[in-house]
Amino acid sequence: MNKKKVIKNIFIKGPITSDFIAKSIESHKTKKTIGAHELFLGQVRSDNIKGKEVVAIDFTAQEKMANKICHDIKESIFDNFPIYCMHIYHSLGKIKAGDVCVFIFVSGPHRSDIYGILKLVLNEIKKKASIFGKEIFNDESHQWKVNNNYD
Amino acid sequence: MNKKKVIKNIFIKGPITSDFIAKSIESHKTKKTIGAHELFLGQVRSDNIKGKEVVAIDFTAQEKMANKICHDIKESIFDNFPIYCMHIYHSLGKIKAGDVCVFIFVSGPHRSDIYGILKLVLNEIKKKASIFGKEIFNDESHQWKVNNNYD
Amino acid sequence: MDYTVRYYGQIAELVDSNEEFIFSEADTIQKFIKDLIQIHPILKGKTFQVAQNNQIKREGALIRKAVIDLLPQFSGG
Amino acid sequence: MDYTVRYYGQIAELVDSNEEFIFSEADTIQKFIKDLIQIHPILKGKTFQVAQNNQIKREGALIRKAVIDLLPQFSGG
Repeated sequence: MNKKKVIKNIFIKGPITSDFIAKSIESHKTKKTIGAHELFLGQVRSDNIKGKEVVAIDFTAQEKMANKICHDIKESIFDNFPIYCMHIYHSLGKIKAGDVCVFIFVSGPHRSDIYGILKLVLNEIKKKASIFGKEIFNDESHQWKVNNNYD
Repeated sequence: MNKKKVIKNIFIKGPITSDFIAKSIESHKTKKTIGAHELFLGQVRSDNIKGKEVVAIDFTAQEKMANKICHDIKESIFDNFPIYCMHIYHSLGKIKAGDVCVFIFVSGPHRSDIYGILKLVLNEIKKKASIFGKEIFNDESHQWKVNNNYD
Repeated sequence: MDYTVRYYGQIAELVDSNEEFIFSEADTIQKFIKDLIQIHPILKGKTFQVAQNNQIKREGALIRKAVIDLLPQFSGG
Repeated sequence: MDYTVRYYGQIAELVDSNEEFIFSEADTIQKFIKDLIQIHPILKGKTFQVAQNNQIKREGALIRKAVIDLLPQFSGG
């Protein structure tokens, strides 16, 4: 499950559909040593900023660098936790409010093996992955997304 | 989203399908103040116990009590965390290794609002919900599941 | 009094039944458990909890006409 | 030297381009940034990082013929 040599492409053009997530869950049914999964889903939130409403986030990236960083993040998790699988996906392009733009999936033998990992991985992605979000408002103006420690 | 007066039925006959999980995710797309979801999935693990392999867990329950306890657990989470939605599902009947038997789903405005909640809720369910698991081996013998703090 | 007694999990397996009607003069949980173990000696020393009206009851009076649930250790999740 | 320079996010918006070919005698990151700001004064005081061969470089020699990426603050997730 852990093919350390291959750098996977985390990027998906457009939103991450519930169908995609379902297929990802389904593909783990054959791995019968897994007892626990945790999934994080980041959904584009329709924030209200100075009376204007966020209707979408347009994501771009330096894809190669971001893929390498996510690969390194995964490696470091595999080195430090007894997990079986980890997957990271991130959207590119204009993702509407209500749609999912980030999907992190971790699986291990017991629940205690996977707690806290989603938080760790997402923090690392937000800090280190060369991805850029442009928040688009309902009046077609925009602002550049700024990451913080809680959002 | 938080209908405190209604005690929901957490039980699903048979495994929790990835299709069911997908529909549950999909139903949150209209809730545009949500920014972060976390999902816990418990999968029946094919443990090897003294040379015998677990092929399924057969779940039974005192359903009314378990539903009430899960309702109380949810209430206490809503009282203590700024989340928007929480759903708990548990299988009844014979669930094969590789199939999902527990599904906990929590959603909130920011990622920092929902961290740690899955762990808390699952611990409470394992301790307090009147659900009983019978581990069935490949030779058709069985043993009664015993919960611990990590599994 | 005739009590409807429901058994769950390993307890149901031990007494080989999910539900029984048990006549008992007992008016407290403790006395009822004594009677029950006389009927089902296999339950002696076993761990279980008693519930009535969907509430766990550790001691005190039995509620007349309410079903009695016998619950072994929980092992959901 | 002709350098291929790629711009991302807000930086691309500021210079109104995703990719440019820039002639510069600079042989270090610092010197190159100086040249760049002369060409695009709007970048003065802006926060960005420079990468070559998909590696962030804070200082030191420029790699000849390698594309230069100009990356504003990350805001994925």
